Amino acid sequence: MHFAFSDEQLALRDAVRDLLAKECPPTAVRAAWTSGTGRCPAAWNALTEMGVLGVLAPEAIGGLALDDVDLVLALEETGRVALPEPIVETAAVAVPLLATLDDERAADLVAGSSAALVHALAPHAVWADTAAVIVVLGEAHGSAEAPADVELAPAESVDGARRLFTVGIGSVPGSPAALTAHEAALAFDRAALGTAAQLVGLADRMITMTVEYASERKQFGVPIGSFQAVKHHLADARLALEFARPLVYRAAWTVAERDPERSLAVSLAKASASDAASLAARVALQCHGAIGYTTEYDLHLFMKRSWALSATWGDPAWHRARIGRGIL
Amino acid sequence: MHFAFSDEQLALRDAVRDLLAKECPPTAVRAAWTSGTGRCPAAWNALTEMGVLGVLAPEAIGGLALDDVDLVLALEETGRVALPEPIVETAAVAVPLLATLDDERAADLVAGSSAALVHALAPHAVWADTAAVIVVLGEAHGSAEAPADVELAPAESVDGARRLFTVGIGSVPGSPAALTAHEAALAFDRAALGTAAQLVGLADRMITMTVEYASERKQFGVPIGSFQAVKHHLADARLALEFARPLVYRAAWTVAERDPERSLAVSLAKASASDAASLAARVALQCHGAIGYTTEYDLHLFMKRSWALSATWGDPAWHRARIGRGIL
Amino acid sequence: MNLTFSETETAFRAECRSWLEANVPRPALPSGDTAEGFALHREWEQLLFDSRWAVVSWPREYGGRDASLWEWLIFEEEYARAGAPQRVTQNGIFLLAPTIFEFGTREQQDRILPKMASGEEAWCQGWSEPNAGSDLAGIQSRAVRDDAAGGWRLQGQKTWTTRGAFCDRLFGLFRTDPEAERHAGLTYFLVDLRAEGVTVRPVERLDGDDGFAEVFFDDTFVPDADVLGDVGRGWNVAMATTGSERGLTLRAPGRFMAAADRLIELARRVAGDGGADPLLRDRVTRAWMDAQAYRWQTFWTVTRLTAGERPGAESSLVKLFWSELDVRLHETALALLGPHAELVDTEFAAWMKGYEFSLSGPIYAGTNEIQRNVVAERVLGLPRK
Amino acid sequence: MNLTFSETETAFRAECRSWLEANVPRPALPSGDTAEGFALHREWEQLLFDSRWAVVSWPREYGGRDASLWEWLIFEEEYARAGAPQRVTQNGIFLLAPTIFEFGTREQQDRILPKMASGEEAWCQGWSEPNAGSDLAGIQSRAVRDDAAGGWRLQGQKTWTTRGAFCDRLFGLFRTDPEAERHAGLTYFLVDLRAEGVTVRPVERLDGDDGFAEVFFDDTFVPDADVLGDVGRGWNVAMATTGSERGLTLRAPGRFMAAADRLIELARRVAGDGGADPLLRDRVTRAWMDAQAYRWQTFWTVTRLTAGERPGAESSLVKLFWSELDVRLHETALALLGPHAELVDTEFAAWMKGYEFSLSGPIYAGTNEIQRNVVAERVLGLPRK
Repeated sequence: MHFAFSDEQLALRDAVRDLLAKECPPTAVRAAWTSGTGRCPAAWNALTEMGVLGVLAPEAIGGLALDDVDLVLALEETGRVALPEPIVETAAVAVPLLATLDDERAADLVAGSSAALVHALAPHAVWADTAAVIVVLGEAHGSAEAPADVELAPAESVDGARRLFTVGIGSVPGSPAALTAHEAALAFDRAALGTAAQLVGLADRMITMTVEYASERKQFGVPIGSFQAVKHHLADARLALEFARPLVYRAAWTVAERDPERSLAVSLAKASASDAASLAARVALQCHGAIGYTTEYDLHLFMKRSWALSATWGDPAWHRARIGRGIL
Repeated sequence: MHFAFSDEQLALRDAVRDLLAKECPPTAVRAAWTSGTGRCPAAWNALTEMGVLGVLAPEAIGGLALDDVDLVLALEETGRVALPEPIVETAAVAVPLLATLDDERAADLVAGSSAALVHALAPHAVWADTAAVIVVLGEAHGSAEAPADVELAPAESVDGARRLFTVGIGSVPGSPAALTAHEAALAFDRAALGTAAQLVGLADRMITMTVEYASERKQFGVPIGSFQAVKHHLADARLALEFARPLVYRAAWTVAERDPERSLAVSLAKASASDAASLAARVALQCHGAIGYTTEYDLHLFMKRSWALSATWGDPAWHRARIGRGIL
Repeated sequence: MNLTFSETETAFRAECRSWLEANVPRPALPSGDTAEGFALHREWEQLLFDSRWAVVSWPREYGGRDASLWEWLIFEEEYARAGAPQRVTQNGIFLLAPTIFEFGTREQQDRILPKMASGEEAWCQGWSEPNAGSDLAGIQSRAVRDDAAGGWRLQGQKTWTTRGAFCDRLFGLFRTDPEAERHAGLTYFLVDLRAEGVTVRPVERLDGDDGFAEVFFDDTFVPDADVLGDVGRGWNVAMATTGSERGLTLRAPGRFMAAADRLIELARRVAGDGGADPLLRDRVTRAWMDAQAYRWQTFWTVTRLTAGERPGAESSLVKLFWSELDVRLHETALALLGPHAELVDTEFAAWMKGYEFSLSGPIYAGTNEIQRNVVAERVLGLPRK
Repeated sequence: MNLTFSETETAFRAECRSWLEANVPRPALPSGDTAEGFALHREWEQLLFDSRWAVVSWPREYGGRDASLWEWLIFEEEYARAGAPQRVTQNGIFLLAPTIFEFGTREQQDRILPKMASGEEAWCQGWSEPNAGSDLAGIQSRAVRDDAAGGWRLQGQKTWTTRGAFCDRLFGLFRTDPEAERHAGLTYFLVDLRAEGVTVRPVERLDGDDGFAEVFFDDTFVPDADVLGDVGRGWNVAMATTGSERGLTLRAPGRFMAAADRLIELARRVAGDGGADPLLRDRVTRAWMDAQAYRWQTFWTVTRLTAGERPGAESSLVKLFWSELDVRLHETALALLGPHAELVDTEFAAWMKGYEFSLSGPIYAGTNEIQRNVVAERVLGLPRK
């Protein structure tokens, strides 16, 4: 039993963190809200360059041939900055899926094009209009569609950077790269795991910025962070995060190792990370007071991303029900 | 619309409060824990004398011919002192039920004998060994049994004053005073309402004693009640009580008036009062710290009564489900 | 105890309901917290006023109906049930007007109240400042005496003024005695936002609307006629209205009962009659129960107010309850919508907007942390320090 | 990262499991917090010790197996899984022993540790006093120097000493410098409860057992050999053990995993496979999830401890989590039992007793309010005042 990351894994995390601090500050997220694509190309290109998109791809197609444990910390970092990019969809799900199917589009993704996903629990494909491939996942099947073969209808998200599309599957019968039930289930778990990792990053970010604000901001002549009520709100948020994070890392290991407890572990991770992020968002807003309620302040960027991600790829109740079926 | 008690009703409450302060202090409740009957005869006799047992009985059998609104405040007072007596069973349920049925035992009850009740949601008859009549309530039927005709097997409660008995109905076919579905339902609602009133009294008592303790007891050189965490715990308990209490009074009115919303109102009352008492118990113990955890201190008398009453005559989840069936 | 409405009250409800059915705009107006929406809401307010529905509890001479508290509650129930527009005049009607009725001169009452009620003059509140949020006594904006002109000159900044970008006038406290500290030396002013030296900067709210504004005063003149109550007694004057903001008046139960009913409708639509997931059913039921609890607690309180009692620190309990029930109710709606909750361009989008709005509840008008302190100290009597 | 146990660890688990299966008393012993039960538990402790299971992580010379932290966790999982008796030696083993290993002389270690581990000498803690609960620095009991006799004379009172009525010895802090205040001038003493001048008064706990005692000292002599660490440095010495009490050592996840499994069993018994009310199913699932979260967070922490890190203020997070999960878990069991939950003479009675016990979790070893302060100030870095 050794439940820790290797030095190489931590180094990759640090590199991704530095990259994102530079390429995806809050101003870049704001820019995505108003840009044509809703994305942050500078960060995406840098991540491509660093090889992050190919972490799960074999070397033959330009990948790093690493596993989900290597990737999970990078995904957490993308959550921390609310990166407006389909990194989970592409690097965590579509790349390994297409690579397994020997679909040549896997190499395109590793080289920097992007993927979008659709599933009953994530019914809107995010950034689908700029995707090179759209993976449609069913309960026990799935397919990887070319954007030209589907109809995209835009939908607006409360998170202005998330460009959503409903996907109408065209009349193409028997689309290429049909998935088995096993592959579809693995892809779903990877999407849920990647989203959980981002939620952990988001929760951490919201707690950190609230601690900073509460240490500075004064009311009644003292920093508001010295009031016991504010302390206890933040302690509760930190508590939820502290116990969600290892579940996410452990879930990554079960995915990497094809462990028989994988789905149970992923559900534990997604439910806990969603709850932790939702609590962090509530606490952050409450402790900030009115300023957190304006869009001039950055908090809302992270809060709205948390709302959206908590509810997709299975909300906490859905994952608890899946666990319940497994244990009761 | 006039949602308040009359001066007469408040005077009855005050009289009952004074009586119980004298006849049922915590020492009397402790005495009941170790006595043969688990009861508090001095208080019972005084309540009989005052006419409380006959509030809902017609004058012809020695009653006061008043209604459930007149009775509810008295029941709240019995909760406040954790009176170890079948006052709800007798005064709120059996007396009006038997009186309606022209069962002559109603007069005995008004004169000071007691009743016990059994129902699927209150499967143990409390103080049944000293009862003059045992009312067995079904979903749509019921009967009033003589103790001699049933078998009583004792069961032990966490609340040492509550003497529980499982009731084995003997071989007597067609027992006397068979109830209609309507009467059985009314009796159930009255039992749930009376229990809710006691829970409100219990919650109030636990909050009051905790406020007193927290104002006196010092830690770190100041009263613990000056810490924001303690304040907020107690504020939350008070909040739950504040919004439960009117629901209990309103439920009493719907019972008295045979209002069509009666069952909905009773479920609102019982669910809210149970939740308020459970929260008050948790908060009281947490704010007291270790002393509240000993049986030398009085808190446990009220806490354990709350646990027992919250779970009988329908716990909050049961009543919420009943409401859900009504509104959804 | 009698928990039925009288014949008069029932007739009032019927009149109210039929007028609203005939007049509530369909489809619903756009948000009143945008420039275009505000203008449309002003028209609606004028229509309400013309039909004497704008301020039912006010005296007839100012456009009201001399309605009882019960009738006012009935009006609010019907108004919410009808899904009628938000009240962009509410800050004037509910926060300022009670103070004017209590402290204003007859001249002020005659001049200000009718235009306030008709929406001709829209009022915003100027309580908060950058360093005075929940701690109102931290106010730093000041007013300097200008004897020659017969009035005062304002200097400073107010923040979080709801709909400040669209309103005509602002009420708030300014420091008239620079030597005095905290609650002392404050005066209550009524300020024309079109006056010289006023700058209004809209601030975008969580939901994207310009629902807030920052208001800057630079040597802005206010005549003596627009001082409300005595100079230097502003704190005491203001407390009357913060009592209102925190308490009963702004939050009649009708709104939450209507929201709970809409939630039940949503649950039926999402999952069919009685068919919703039992966990969600339970949450919907809780929301409905909360609204009922709020209604009956209100009726309990109103009976006492009707008998002449004044509202006390219990109003903090009321604020805690409605603000937290409102958040839970909207969270339940979002849970029902699942991954569709994030959409803001569908017929269900009002729930996300409502959720965003509900999140302001535990923050504004004294955060819920402050309210819990008030409950603990003033209702329960726990020691302050 | 490798989340599997090694072959050695798996073998250790198997050995442990088979020994427990053969030796755990059936039916379960009566509560160890009563006089009769305590005596039976002492016998069980002796058996554990004789088979080297009492203190697996200790050195072999003191009766242990030099087991790794992982093996200790495995032992605790198996111990809880087997439903083996409560550990009446736990206050000695988990609270005092770490301090003796760190601060005790070789003579003290040799003399005290083996008898502690075998249960021959049962230890209770003497932290709290009437005016020193969560605020330990408020200690008023004092020790006066007796040079002639070569030791100290104790005066004062300790409260809430768990199982104090049945134990042989007590460890705790006494004020040796009457001039010093708060944390200064305290000394850590090891006291024979059979010594002259000691009075032990049992105090009945919520569940009816004499689980507590008050201990009075009146001129009680303690020789210098029973001072632990330096005179006047008692606070620093004690902090090592309160760290243990609040943190990892007392609360291995095995206990909560076993409790969650028993809860699942209860749900099945009450309602049949998968048939329980969906709301209760959800609560049972949450309890199981909490236990899992606790397990993996522990493994995460233990990996760091194994690499040489020392536990920090995060132990407060751990205490918050397990104490609150324990209450929720038992509340869920009581909800499953419904109106039968109050019965204390049925096969299900352990759940009510467990609930009562769980309620002490958020109170003892520093209330959860104190723990949240610690998290806020020392983990998050929020300002103290």
